[in-house]
Formats: sequence, structure tokens, C-alpha cells
Amino acid sequence: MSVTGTSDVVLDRVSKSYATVPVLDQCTFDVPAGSFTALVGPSGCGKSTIINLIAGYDWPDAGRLTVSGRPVSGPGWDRLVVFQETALFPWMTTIDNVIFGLQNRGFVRRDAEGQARELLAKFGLAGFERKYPSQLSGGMQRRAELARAMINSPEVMLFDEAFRGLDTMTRGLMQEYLLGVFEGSSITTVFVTTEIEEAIYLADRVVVLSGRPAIMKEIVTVDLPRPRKLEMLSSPQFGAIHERILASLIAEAEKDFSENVVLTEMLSASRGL
Amino acid sequence: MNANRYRRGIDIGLSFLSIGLLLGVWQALVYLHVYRFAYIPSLPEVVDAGRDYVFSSDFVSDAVASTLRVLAAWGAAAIIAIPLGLAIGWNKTFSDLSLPTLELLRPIPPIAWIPAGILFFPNVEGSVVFICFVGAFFPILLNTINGVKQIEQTHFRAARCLGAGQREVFRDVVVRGAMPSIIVGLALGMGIAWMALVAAEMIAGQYGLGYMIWRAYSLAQYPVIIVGMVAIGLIGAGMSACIRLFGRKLTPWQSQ
Amino acid sequence: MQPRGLEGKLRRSVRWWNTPAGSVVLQISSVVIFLIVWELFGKVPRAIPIPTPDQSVRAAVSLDPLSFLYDCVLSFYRVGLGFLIAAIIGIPLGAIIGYSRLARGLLFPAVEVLRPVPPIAWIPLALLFFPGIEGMILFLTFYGAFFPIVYNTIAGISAIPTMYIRAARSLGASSWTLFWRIMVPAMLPSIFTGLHIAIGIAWLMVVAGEMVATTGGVGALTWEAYQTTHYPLIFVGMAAIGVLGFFSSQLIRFIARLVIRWDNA
Amino acid sequence: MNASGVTIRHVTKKYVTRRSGEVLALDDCSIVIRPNEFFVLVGPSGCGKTTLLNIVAGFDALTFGDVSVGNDLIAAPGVISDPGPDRMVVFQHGGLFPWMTVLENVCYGPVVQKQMTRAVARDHARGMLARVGLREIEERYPGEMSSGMRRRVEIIRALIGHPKVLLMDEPFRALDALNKSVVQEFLLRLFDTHACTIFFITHDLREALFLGDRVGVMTTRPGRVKTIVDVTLARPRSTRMLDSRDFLGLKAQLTEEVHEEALKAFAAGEREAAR
Repeated sequence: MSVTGTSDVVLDRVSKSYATVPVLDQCTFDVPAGSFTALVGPSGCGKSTIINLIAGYDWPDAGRLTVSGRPVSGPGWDRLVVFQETALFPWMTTIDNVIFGLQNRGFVRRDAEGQARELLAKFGLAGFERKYPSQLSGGMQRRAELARAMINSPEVMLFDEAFRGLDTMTRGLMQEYLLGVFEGSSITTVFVTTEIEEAIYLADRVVVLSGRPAIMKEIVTVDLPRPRKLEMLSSPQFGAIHERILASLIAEAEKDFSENVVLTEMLSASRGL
Repeated sequence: MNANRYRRGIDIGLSFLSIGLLLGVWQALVYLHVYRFAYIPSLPEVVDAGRDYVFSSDFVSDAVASTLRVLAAWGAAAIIAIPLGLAIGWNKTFSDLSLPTLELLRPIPPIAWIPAGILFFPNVEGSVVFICFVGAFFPILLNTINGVKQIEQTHFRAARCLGAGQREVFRDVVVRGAMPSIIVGLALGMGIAWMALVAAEMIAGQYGLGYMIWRAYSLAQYPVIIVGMVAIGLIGAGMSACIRLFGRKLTPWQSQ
Repeated sequence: MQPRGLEGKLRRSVRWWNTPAGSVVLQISSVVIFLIVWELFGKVPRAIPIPTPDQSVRAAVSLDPLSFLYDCVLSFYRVGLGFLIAAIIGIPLGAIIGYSRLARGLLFPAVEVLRPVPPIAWIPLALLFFPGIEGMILFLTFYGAFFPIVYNTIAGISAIPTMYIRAARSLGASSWTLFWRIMVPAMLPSIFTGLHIAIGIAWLMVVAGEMVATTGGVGALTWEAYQTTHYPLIFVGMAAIGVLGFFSSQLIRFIARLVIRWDNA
Repeated sequence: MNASGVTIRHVTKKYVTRRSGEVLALDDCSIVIRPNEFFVLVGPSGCGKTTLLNIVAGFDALTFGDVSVGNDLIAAPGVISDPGPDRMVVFQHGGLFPWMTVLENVCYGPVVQKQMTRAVARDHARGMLARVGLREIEERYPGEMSSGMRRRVEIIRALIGHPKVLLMDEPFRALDALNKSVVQEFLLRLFDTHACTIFFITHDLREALFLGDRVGVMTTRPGRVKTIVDVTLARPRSTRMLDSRDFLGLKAQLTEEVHEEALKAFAAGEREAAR
């Protein structure tokens, strides 16, 4: 796995609506090259839309979205996505999944398989090459998906709530795993999540988004040292950052929560009990 | 949005074109005498025959007879299959006692019951209704069983935690939880009963729409066959639509 | 320790009929009870007594095995041929309708208009159109199997998760690769669901066709048994139809399991 | 109020699976939950937390040991008592009836137990929903609400019958951070105002410490009680306490204990998958 990426991602007043519903409104932020940036926001606020735009599955209605200074013009293996639920092709074995990208680029099967075996071994999946995804545990599926992306040496990695659906324990171990892979690499990473703890634990910077339509609310720099350790989750610094992000989200919810007025009422009612 | 309206316009246009093409190809094949299409009545003939036939008392009595037969059979199937399915889905012991026999009978298509049906019943009416009943019975039964099986265990547990006894669990969880699936079964059952009806009337009937198309064939009134087919299709579709509509009223929590 | 105050609420956790062995006993007794009830029905005095299980078995034994086998094979062949043609036409048609918006707009309404007419109602027209009986029966089995196959293929193609298409495009798949390595396998489970329903309807159609035409096959056997007053033979015919239908749907299930190897976890 | 403690003594649970033969799910678990206590149990997935809760609820039988709620014996070898309104459960995947509106759901318990007539129960439920700001959604079906909202309604439905103990099985697992924090505060306020005993299962250590009076840690399978930690934070709790030194110290301690078990369970899981 070679490290090539020094790409940055820049969103400049990007807007997007579906039918008549605005999802992104003049959203502006940048992801510096080689950084690990997390996006948090209330569910359904348009975080996934941002991932889809960067990946090239969709186009902004207005504004400019560039990766390494070039506007995004469609999907490509320089920007790969790890999806919410596992997106491994269920009808291909683990190794066929991993070499899929290389095969599309004209690699000979034998060379591709050699590379894939090496990478799978590194990801703790040696011996599982011929298994179908449904025969792997949730954590293994995510690692196989990660391997399928990493074998293409992408410049930008996009995670769309990648660890949702895993139980908390596996999730914690996957986070550690991800840190092991990404700390020290120069891959630019955008990580969408609804878990504040996860965002702080993994990222250099946390972008807080407002409810729909999403606009960038605040960027919180995570100044915890690297490599990240589990103990840091209990440090005062961590607590402070957590509190700041949560406060920011709740303030947002109180201001306008797209889903219901009731939630706001709820908050005040529960405080007044 | 404009784009949406534009798109819908195109879709409607294409639908007309599609059905137009179907009718057009039919006419072309008939007029050009391709293979044996010369034997098939053309659209104008069908329309003429339809005009004469639809307002005749024969048609009305045929349609009414068929509809009543299907409704009786379907109703009886529902009255028997729904409680049976609820019991089988809910109670393991009851399921062990009755499901193996039902599974044994299930692969036999309703049409294959025609001779046995005639044998069981002294009159035609009884055997035709019986055959439709067999057709409607299994889809309703199986969907009811599945409906109960698909109810999450959590809901049974929640009801018992809240103090519901067996009777209340049955009334408030089993019946209501299986309702969406029962309605699917009722619609499917109606479709198959209608199909079985046509076959039974054709083979054993003395009147009814199925018998009508068969008689039209024997009497060489070929355009009437197509009129009958259209009538069968329309009445069947209408009844399915009624069931779906009624079903939506019964399950207001199912979002569309 | 003695339970206090709750005797009424406490219960033993397992009774014998809830154990696996007890369940098997109940299941066997279910079939036995059915046979006894059937036997008793045969004893009820009426104009034409209903044939009993043992009479039916005796009728089955007295059948000429060769001609019976011939009937079975003939019906099976008719179902198989009609079903195969329906699959060969229906799957690509469903795929095109599911894939292209234009094809959907152009073809789907025509299919929709034809659908509410039960395939059995086509029998007179088919008799009129085809010069021989075989053509008529073939058309019926084909036509009955056709709609479930088309509908499930359309459903299969529209239910492919966007995620798979997107992942493949990101990984540089060409349209050819996208179609053959992503879309085809993704819609296979749904296609097999359609084939499974279709084979059931094809059997129904073949029985109807054979009863009308009475030229060989298990449907004709059953109908002729009635006409020639060999009543016990009716149940033999029905059983044959049931077994053959069950066997063909198991066959489809078996092929599905061979093809869809990834779904067995 | 009628809140009672829960006594779990030497509870052991074995079951037989076709794949791996006899499995020991719980091994000699003893926990004493005091009346009006908020007890939280944490541990890796598959460690038997849910099994223990199911035994207390009356959904599952035990192999050895006994459980009582207050003075009533609930479970012993060979006998289980039917689930009932004295031990109300809030379920992991949501237990609201999708075919009933919010109001019907909340009324269901009192009406089915014939404690109240339908009309009285409706008034009562309306009052309760209004007090917690859920009045506006009473005619909605669960399918028409967010998951956070469903959780709140389910908690209200559970509390309206004044259960002796409230059993909560990872109830907030599927919620996002914002909704989770709102519902946690909601539960805390209800716990402060309604006397009840709560037995709460979670994976989330932050949640465990924020809510609980005591937190028990379970080992990976077979489940045993490893340690029980006293949460020394005062009530009423507020999010501000999450920054306190006490809280962080407890969290560090728990993190270490649970992580050790998680690693064991994870290794066991991979072994299982490899078979």
C-alpha cells in the first residue's frame, strides 16, 4: 500500500437541493491535505450528501467543490467511500471484492491477488480470502471493505457513518484499528458520524453542521496528541471538547429542529420537571 | 417542479403509445393474416360484439353469477383460513397438529380439484364454489401464518409485561400485528379464486363468465370471447382494488 | 427454597409436547388423523361414495406403470418447455423494463393492461389460434409463467442498492462490468423468486389445458378418471400433480441454491 | 411508592445449541439491587447481560440460582413466573405497538389490567404526556415519529403503571448523539421525580456513569459479575458533571475493565467466525 495522497478537499459555498428541499445551503469548509476531518450533525442533516458530492455521485447545484484544486467530475478510485452498511458485493468472495478495483484497471488477476493477499493478511483477514462477506463478522466485513479501498491507494478516503450498525465493542476496536492504519499516513480522510466521542477520538478537526439545510456551524480543532490512546477518552481535555460540540448541537436543535417543534419543547419541559 | 411535471407528461404519453402499439400490432397481425391471426377477431368486431353483448341480460346474469360465486368462495375461505392461520402461527402445538396435512394438500393446484369437487357436490354450484374456495384458501392461510410469525417477539413480550393475558395478547398483538399480511393474502386469494372460477366454469359450468367465453368458442362467436376476457379482467381488477382500499382503512399505521 | 405467595403464577417451563420429539409425534399424528377422517368420509352412505385412501392406493397399484409414467413425463415436459420459453423471454424483457426508463414507459403499460386477465381465460382464444393441442398447452404454460418472471425481474433490478452501483463506479467499473458483475448477480435472488412462483402457475395452467383437451398428461388422467367413473383414480391423479409440482419447485430451489452460493450464511 | 429491590442470587444459565453444544451463558451471577436504585450493567456484547435481564423479566428460564423482586420469588430452577406489570421492560429495538397511536400505547397497560376504564386511562395518559411535552404527538403512530421520540413514549408507557422495577435493555443504542443526550436527561428527570428501581443495560460507559447509582461490569462469556463500581456523583445529575474529576476517574477505571473483556470477546468472536 503506497502513500501518494496530498490532496485537499475544498467546499466553497456549495448548495444542493433534492426536489424542492434544500439539503446543503452555501456550505463552506476545507479539509487540508493529509488531515483527518470528522463531520458531525443531527441525523438527516445532509452529511451523507457531502460525501456523495465529494465522491462524485452527485453534483452541487451551486458553488465549487474541488479535490486537489480540480473540480469533481464523477466517481473515481482516487476518492473511495466506506459506506454506512457494508457495501462489499455479497456475491463475490473477499478476495474478489478486494481485487475488483485493480481488475477494472487492467491488472492481471494473479498480480492483483498477490497484492490482495498481502493486504488482507495485514488487516487480520488471512485465511478468509475465499469466504463470502456474509460469512464474516461485522468487524471483519468493515476491514475487508477498508482493504478493498486501500489497495487502490486512494488520495482521499470518505467514511459515511461507516461503523453504524456495529455493536459498541466492535465499533471501539474498529476505531483503534482505523487509527492504526491512518496515523502516520498522509491520506486525506473525511469521516461522517453521529457519535461525538468517535469523532473526537479519531479526528484532527471536527466540523459541526447545522440541521437541514446544512451549513457549516463551527470547526473544532482536536488538540489531543497522537497516537491516540483509549485513556484520552477520560481526559478533561476530551470532556471539554465533547461538551463544546454537544452544546453546539443542542443549541442548533433548540434554534430550529427540522423534525419537530416538540423536541425543543421537550428539552425545556424535561429541564423544568 | 416543472421538470417533474414534464416527466410525468412524458410517462402518460408513453403509456398511451404503449397501449396503442399493443392494439395496433394486434390489428396489423389480424389484417395482414400473419400465421393464423386471421382467425382472431379484430378490434372493430370486438367493439361491435361488446356493444351488443354488454347490454344483454345474458351478460348481466353471467357477471352477477360469477361475482357471487367468487365472493361466496372467497368469503368462506377467509372465514376459515384466517382463524386457522392465526392459531397455527401463534400456537406451536396447534401448528404441529394441522400444518403437516395442509402442507400435503398445498402443492395440488385448485384446478386439479375440479373432478373431485364435482364428485363431492351434487350440484354444479357447489362444486364451482368449492374449487374457488380451494384457490383462495391457501394464499390466505399462508399469509396469515406468515403474518403472525413476522410479529416481533418484543411485541408479545411488551404486551405480557403490560399485563395482557392470553386473550388480550391474541386480540391486541396477534390479530392486529398480522393484519397487513392478512390483507395481502386476501388480495392474492381473490386473484387465484377468480382464476379458478374461470377454469371451473369453463369445464363444469352452466353459466357465468368463464362458461360464457367457452360457449362463445363453441358457437364460433369469436369476438364475444374477447369481450368476455375483458369483462373478467375488469371485474377481477376491480375486486382486488376494493380489497386494497379496504385494507388500507384497516391498517392506518402502514405508511404508504 | 419454597416459593412464597406466587404458586398460581409459577409454572413449569417445558411440557412434553413442546419438546422436539413431542413435536414430531404431533406432526405424524396430524397426517394419520387426516387419513382416518378421509377413510370415515368414504364410509358415509351417499349416491356416489367418496373413494377412500385404501381404494385410491389400490387404484394406483393397478395402473399400468408405463402409461402412468408417460403421462407424468408428458406433463412435466409441457410445463418445462413453456416455463423455459417464458424465462428466456421474460428475464431479458424484465431487465430492459427495469433498466431503461424509455423501455419502461413503452412496454410496461402494455404488460399491465394484459395482467388482470387470468391466463386461464385465454384458453378459448388459444384453441382458436393454435392448430394443435400442443401449441395451445404450450402457450398456456408460457403465458402463466411469463408475468411472475417479468414482474420479479423488474422488482429485482429496481431493488439493487444504489450503494453497490456507486461502489463499483468508484472502483472504476465499465458499463459492461457493471452489468455482468454487479447488476446480474444482484438481481438473481429476485429472479429466482419469480421462477419459483412461475413454475407453480405453469403447473396450474398445464392441468387446466390438459383437462380441456384430454390428450395425455396427468391433468387429462384425472379428468378422464372422473368421466369414466374410475373415481379412486381421481385422487391418484391429484397426488401425482401435487408430487410433480412439489418436485419442480424443489428443483428450482435447488438450482437457486447452486447459483446463489453467497446467500447461505 | 411500591418500588422494590431485586435480588439475583447465584444465577447460572446453560443452554444447548446445535452448533456448539452446551453453552454456559451466565455463571454464578449475584447482584442485589436496592429499592429506588438506578443500577447499570455493562459488558461486552454476547456476555449474557440481556439473558440476565430476560430472566428477571420472566422471558427466560434459569438453570441454577434464584431471583426475587421485593419479597416475591420470580425464578428458580424449573420454574419461571409470567412476565407482568410489576417488572416492566423497555426494549432494545423498541416495544411500542406500531398499530396503536401514542395515546393507545400509553393507555394499554392500565386498560388491559382493568385498573382504569378507557376514558380515565386516556385522561391520565394525556396528563402524563402533557407534563413531559409529548402532548402534540398523542394521535401519531410510532412509524410517524423519530426514534428518539419513540423511546420517550415507551418510557412513559412503562412508568404509567408504577412498576416495582423498570428493566431497560440497551434502550438508547440506535440513537444518534443528540437524541441520546436528550433522552438520557429525560430519563434522569423522570427518575428524580418518580420513585422506581431501574435495572439498565448498556455498552456506553459514559451513559452508564451519567445515569447510574452503581455500575456493574460483566465478564465476557460465561457472564460473571466482575466488579461493581459506586458512582459518587450527586443527584440531580447534569451534563456539567461529565467534566468533573470524579467522573473522569470512574470512566478511566471502567474503560480499562471493559476494554479488557472486549478484547477477549473479540478474539473469541474471530475464532468462532474462522470455524
